[in-house]
Amino acid sequence: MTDRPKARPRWHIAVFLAPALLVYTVIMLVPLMQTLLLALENVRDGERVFVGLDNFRMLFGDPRFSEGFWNALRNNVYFFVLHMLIQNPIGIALAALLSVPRLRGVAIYRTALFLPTILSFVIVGFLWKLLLSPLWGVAPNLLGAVGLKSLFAPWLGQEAYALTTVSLVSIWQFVGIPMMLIYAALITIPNEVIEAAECDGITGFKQFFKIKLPLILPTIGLVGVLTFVGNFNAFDLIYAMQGALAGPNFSTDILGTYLYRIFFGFQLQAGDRYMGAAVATAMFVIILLGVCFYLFVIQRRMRRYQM
Amino acid sequence: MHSLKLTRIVKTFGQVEVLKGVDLEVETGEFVVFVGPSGCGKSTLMRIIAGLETQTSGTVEIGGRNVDATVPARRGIAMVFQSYALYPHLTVAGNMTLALKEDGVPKAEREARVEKAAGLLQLSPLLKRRPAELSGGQRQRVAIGRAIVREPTLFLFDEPLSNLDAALRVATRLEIAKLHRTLGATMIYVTHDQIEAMTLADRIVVLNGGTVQQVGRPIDLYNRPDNLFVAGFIGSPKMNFLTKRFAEEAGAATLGVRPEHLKVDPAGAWAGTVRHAEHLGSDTYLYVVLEDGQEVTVRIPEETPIAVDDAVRLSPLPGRLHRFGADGLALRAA
Amino acid sequence: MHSLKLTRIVKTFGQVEVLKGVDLEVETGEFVVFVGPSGCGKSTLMRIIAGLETQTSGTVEIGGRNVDATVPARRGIAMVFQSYALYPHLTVAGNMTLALKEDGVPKAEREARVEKAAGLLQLSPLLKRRPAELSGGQRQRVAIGRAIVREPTLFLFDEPLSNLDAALRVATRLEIAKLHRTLGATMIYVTHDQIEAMTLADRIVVLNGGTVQQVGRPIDLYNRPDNLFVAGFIGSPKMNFLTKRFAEEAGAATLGVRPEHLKVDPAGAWAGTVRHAEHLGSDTYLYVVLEDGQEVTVRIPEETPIAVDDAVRLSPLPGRLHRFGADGLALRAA
Amino acid sequence: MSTRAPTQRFRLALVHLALIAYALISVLPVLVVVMNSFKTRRAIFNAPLEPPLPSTASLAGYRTVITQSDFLLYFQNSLVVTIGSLFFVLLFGAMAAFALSEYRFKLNTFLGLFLALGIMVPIRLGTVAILQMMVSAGLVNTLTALVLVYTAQGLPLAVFILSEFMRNVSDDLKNAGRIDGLSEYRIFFVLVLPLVRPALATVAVFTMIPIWNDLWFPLILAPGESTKTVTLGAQIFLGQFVTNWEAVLSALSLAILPILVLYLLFSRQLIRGITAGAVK
Amino acid sequence: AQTTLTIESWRNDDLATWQEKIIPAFEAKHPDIKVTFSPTAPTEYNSALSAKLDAGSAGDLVACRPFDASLALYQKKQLADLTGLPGMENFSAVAKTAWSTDDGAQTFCVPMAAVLHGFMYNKAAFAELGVQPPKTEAEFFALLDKIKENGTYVPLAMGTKDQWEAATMGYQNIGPNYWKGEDGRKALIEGKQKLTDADWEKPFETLAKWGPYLGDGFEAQTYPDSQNLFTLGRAAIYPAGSWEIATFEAQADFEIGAFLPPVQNAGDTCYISDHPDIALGLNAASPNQEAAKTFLSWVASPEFAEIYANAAPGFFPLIDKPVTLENALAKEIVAWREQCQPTIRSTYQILSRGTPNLENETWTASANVINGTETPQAAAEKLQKGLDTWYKPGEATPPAAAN
Ligand SMILES: Nc1ncnc2c1ncn2[C@@H]1O[C@H](COP(=O)(O)OP(=O)(O)OP(=O)(O)O)[C@@H](O)[C@H]1O
Ligand SMILES: Nc1ncnc2c1ncn2[C@@H]1O[C@H](COP(=O)(O)OP(=O)(O)OP(=O)(O)O)[C@@H](O)[C@H]1O
Ligand SMILES: [Mg+2]
Ligand SMILES: [Mg+2]
Repeated sequence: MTDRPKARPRWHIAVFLAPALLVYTVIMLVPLMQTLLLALENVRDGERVFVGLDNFRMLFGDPRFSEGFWNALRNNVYFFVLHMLIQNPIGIALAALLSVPRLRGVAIYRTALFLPTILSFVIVGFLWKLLLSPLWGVAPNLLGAVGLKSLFAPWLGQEAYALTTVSLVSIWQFVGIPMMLIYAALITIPNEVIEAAECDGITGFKQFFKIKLPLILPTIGLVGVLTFVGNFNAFDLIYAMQGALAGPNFSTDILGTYLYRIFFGFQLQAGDRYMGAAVATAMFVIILLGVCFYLFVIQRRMRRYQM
Repeated sequence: MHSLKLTRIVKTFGQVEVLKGVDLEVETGEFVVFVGPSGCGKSTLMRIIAGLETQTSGTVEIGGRNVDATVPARRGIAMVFQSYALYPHLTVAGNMTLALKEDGVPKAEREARVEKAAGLLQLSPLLKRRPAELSGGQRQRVAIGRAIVREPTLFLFDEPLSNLDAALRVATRLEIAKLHRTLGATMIYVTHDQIEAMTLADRIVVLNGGTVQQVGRPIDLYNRPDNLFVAGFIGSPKMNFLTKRFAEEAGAATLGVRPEHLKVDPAGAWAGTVRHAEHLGSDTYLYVVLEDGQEVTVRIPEETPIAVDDAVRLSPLPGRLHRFGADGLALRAA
Repeated sequence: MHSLKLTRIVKTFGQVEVLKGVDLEVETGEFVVFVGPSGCGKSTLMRIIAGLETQTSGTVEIGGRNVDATVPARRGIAMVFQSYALYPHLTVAGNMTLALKEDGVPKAEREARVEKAAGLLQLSPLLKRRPAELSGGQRQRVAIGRAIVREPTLFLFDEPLSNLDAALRVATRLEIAKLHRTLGATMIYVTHDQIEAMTLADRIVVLNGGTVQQVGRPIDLYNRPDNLFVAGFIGSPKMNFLTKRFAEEAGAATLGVRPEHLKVDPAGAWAGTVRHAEHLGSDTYLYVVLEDGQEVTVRIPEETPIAVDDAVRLSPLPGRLHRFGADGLALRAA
Repeated sequence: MSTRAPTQRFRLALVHLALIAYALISVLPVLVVVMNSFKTRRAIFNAPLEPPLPSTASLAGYRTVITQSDFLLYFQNSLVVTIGSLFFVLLFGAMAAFALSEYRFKLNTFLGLFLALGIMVPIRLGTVAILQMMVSAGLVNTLTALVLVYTAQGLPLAVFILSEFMRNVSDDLKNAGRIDGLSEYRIFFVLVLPLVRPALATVAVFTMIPIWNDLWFPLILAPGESTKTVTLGAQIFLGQFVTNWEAVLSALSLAILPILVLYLLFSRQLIRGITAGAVK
Repeated sequence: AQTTLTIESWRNDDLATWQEKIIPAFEAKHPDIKVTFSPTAPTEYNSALSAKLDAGSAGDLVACRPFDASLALYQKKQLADLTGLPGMENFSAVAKTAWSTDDGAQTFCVPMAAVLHGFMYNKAAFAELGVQPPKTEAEFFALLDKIKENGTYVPLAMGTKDQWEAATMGYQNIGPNYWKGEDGRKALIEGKQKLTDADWEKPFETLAKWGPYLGDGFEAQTYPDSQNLFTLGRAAIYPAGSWEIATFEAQADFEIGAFLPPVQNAGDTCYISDHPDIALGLNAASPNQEAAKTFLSWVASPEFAEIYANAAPGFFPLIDKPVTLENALAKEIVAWREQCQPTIRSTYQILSRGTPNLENETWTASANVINGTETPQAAAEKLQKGLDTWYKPGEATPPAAAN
């Protein structure tokens, strides 16, 4: 950042910000806030009334809601942890491999690796249900081919494995995102710095960990927070693979699917905008806490190097 | 044994042939300086030696071993980049120790070496800073420090002193000379500074347009340049070239005489008028227009009362004239 | 009218006070050179003048107008950055014309100016390349070209020639001098090169540790340095400083004598032994250890048969001795 | 190049090996979908892994897709919406990101956080209010409504990512521009935008995917036949009890193509961004 | 003047039927009214529709889900009152329950179709194995054992992955025989019975015994998987809904038969799930009220009933007038209405009005029971406990406001 002296009117800042702020506020933020404010209301005797924090009291205190909520939150944390531990390291590793100097066919690899990310959830859901299906599935056949058929289980239908399996599918689909971001960061590292490292005998893994990684750390932070936000907002994939009830026995229920059921309703369950808004607000606060942690703790501490 | 041997190195970037077949042998412990105009391929040649760039054809041998297939780290070199190429995320100390850690040098030794280099390069108070917080010259010194702590057998310096002030420059130059003597390391050094080239080099390699123009001891290049290019390039101010009458009288296409070999002498053979004078304190440069309109520079190693528009007569020092043929090559049997 | 006036400029980075109150007035059309050791704050001062950095306190006036609240673009300046700061995505020509386009200079005129600058800086064949495809010196020339095509009233050059070879350096130096004369523009110039400083400057400003040490005509700084720092900083090789007997005899704490003002003279008063000799062709530098162990450098403006370990006697030129008090300030009434 | 170290060649080979392995993991499942779209329903389920054989090959799915719906129009709608939104997201997003990353001003952090709120709450929740707004603006069943919503939806992430990358653009460079008399606007358009091209391309890709694949807003805001998008169009074949798998697979396979092409276009930009090369 | 009516529906599957048969038949009679059928993916239908109704951009006619979902819309005044619509008299009160207020005073959708549950079987396979459709539970399990022993066929084609199969084709299919149809259902609503009573828990116990007869990895078997498993001839019996008739007959290359849910003991009264599924309502905000009503009256006519029932075999008309069906299997199944006592699904009326939602809980519970991850007792207890938290029998509970 450049600090410029004293008071100079800086209209350009406003001009730069105005279009984005305008569109965003009018089309997105106001409608969302209107919705979130419903969390403070509910219907009593057919009348819409202000109930203060009652909805939240119900959400956290009444087992009818709280059990589902905590279960979803727990699952969501697990979902997030798996992404952080698997998706992001793989993404970083792939980006690092792609940025190896003098590598040929990078464009082809990049496209191939990114392909799952551009697919719609409908395809991904269908695809993996098919591949993992005990009837038609590729998984049993493949395992059978190597004599490990006994290792196969109907993972998507088993409480113990379903969440892990769905997480892995999600990771399969989204690994392209950290990959692209990290890749974009890696290629902005000046060549000469890398060359200096080559001369210093810092090559291969060491080069990655000692030179490149510190320089892309801000991007990794960004990837982390985006993963967090994305995971705690995730919905579509679970919905496509496991349905709105996130079975079996809610074992794949995450906040997104829970919110969907409460807010929009499902099957005979009518949507409840007020409780739904309360769930959404709770999710919003969780994510906000995470993002603030990133903005005020991580991003502030992180050193940035202009390259 | 040769420390470095280049055989017919050619390098093209797309259409442009930047190096057109460079041959060079450097003895162990020798200090070789590359000079040449900007863009002539000095950095490219250095990078090829370091293994950072692949030559289009030709071979590089280091220590008698063909290293064409050896990665930079295994070539036993250290390089100072023209653009410094510091690690932006490491402190000055970190920049200097990274390679040592890599080599498994013990901590105490590492610290000792860094301390020594930092003292030498006046970096001690800055060891904790990061490159972004350093001035241009400070960055350059860190880059040098990073190379010398490694004590390799072959040093590659790409204009390492260009951003330093005169005093520090002299000091660092002397330190590099000392380093060269104590380590017995071979050094390849690119510079634009005449004094650096003349004082440091065992041999100077003059490059131009991708080819080697002349290789030799500094004083030999100064005294016996092979061609017009070398004659004009070595020495500052530049050698005066005279054609027409003066050259013809000497039996050459071009006659060269260095500014320091022209004396103001009332009995001098060449008459002219001072057009401009530069006063450096230690020296004065006179720009003199001769009778036939050709201009020569004269260096007077002191201050002088001669002023602009004065008429002067000049005489070249005997035996200090250089004669060149129409092809630009020196005519030796004068 | 003052072209530039700095009043008590102070700049701190965090804890570090980099500029400690700099006052300076530059007349219109003047050529002022900043010199000083690396890290003394030259670039920082330039950036404050350009408006790229905000001074912690003090004021900057350009053309009689306080510009503290004026954006760089409105200050009527052009700047050559030490790090070049070329636009990596534009060609050489694009780099040079961007500002002109911005000013609404018509196309024909733009092309003419670029062509002229490119010719001058030998960039014509490179106009279509991008910075990444240029050598270090070529990049520097583009940066200079970018500044001069704009023909502003105040130029700021931050070490613009440090990566150029001697010949080009001299040529560019002369061009800058000519530009200065023809445009009548005010120029502020940072350099580490003694010759550049001495030949280009109307006045030299010597900075050290964030304060101005001395401001004056080059020859005055050379002949009458105000203090030990300036004496040591101006002139190359550096002035010899002698203490003990020699100084005491002259009634000073330190006695200074420049290498070019020491003559080898069998009748000289100072006896010593040659420890090391550097042969530059045009000059020879002798490093002589005097009887009491102090070392002096002697410049002989020619080649000399004197060799290492020879005993020599030296005599300083009369009137060329500089006396300094214990506080480092020059003692004038010698 | 002719001469390379054997160790290095070995290393490169390992890199290729790893990449190929992972590329297979990425691509093979997708191939299964595409492959099966050329088969009969019976073959899809009897032997999902088999490539289409003469006996099992069938273009029935594609035929259904082409005849039952105006797929070409859907494609066109999807493209218009995606590219339109993309343009505004990139333009507005980059502008805002520049303001936030370049200048220090009072509301800086606040606005950054304010814009980031958008990635924390699914915009779906605002559906009713958005729909009401569009109804009163008379924008229901227009592509404009979709472009507006997607622009708003894409902005927060774009600002978030772009401001991170814009912090890396050298100050000296922007300063050189300032001295060259470039206005802040020109600095943004002439210097900063081209330099963050890799990031722009990345953001473009991230933005376009959810837009292209979105089902919800087309369903709510523009379900009309003339404004249907591909993804919505493909839903026709997903019935309550009966799914026309051949047709779904065909429609979805077809829907991969354009976005793949868009992706390729943008990733070329990414490459160009690199080769334009930063000079320190 | 020409009016255009738009119909919102979740029945993607019916698109061709509407476009090719129903709409042309109507437009032939009413050339001034054009009708567009605009279906939505079934899973998104409820939420999309309610958003569009709220914002005022919904179509003129909307397909009505049974019971609360539509009742809520009516109470929000988004569906028009159709009590007096000409043609409404063609429907019995029972046929209208699903789209009437709790007291039955007002009706707001024209009933279109109901679906029946039972079992379908592969006739060729039964012939091959020399077995007959079972009548009692004991016969049913003996049959399953036999098929399983033989090994050629998966005895039962059902999976628990999608959960609703387990509840709808499992629990609600066989359950009425235990809780005695409408009697049990009403008693439950009145609070006279509890889900933990034997009548309600036993179906879970029976379901718990199904597991071994399902295909390998049934826990991950989806609904389409089950359908394919059956139509591709790899399974013998399919716990079915009548809506499968059309697809199955189109896809299977063997003859399909059907049998009733087996009774506990020979001679017991049999009960079948005859569930009102779909109706058509009028968007109260539609600018084309008259045209829409004209259309709805036509939907209430026997003419429509016949076209629809034959175009979508398995969706049986709710109309009180005789309707001729052509499909043999459909005829066989609809004849069950005469043999046994019909009843609607136990969870649909009133009992799914609160949180936790009984229907959705039943899905999970049924799947858990078949998967063996929950005992029948535990499942029943959990359901009752959930219901107790909000349902006080006798008290009027308004349907939760739909979105
Ligand atoms: N951002 C910064 N943070 C902290 N210290 C800084 C920063 N920028 C510069 N400095 C320090 O300020 C001092 C002056 O820097 P400046 O770049 O002005 O030096 P300079 O005179 O131009 O040196 P050189 O001749 O080496 O270019 C240096 O000691 C430098 O380390
Ligand atoms: N990547 C490249 N693509 C095209 N041309 C290049 C590339 N790199 C360098 N060149 C050209 O090759 C020539 C030699 O460059 P090199 O950097 O070796 O010059 P140099 O002798 O080091 O010059 P300087 O003294 O200015 O640093 C120059 O003309 C330069 O423009
Ligand atoms: Mg170079
Ligand atoms: Mg500087």
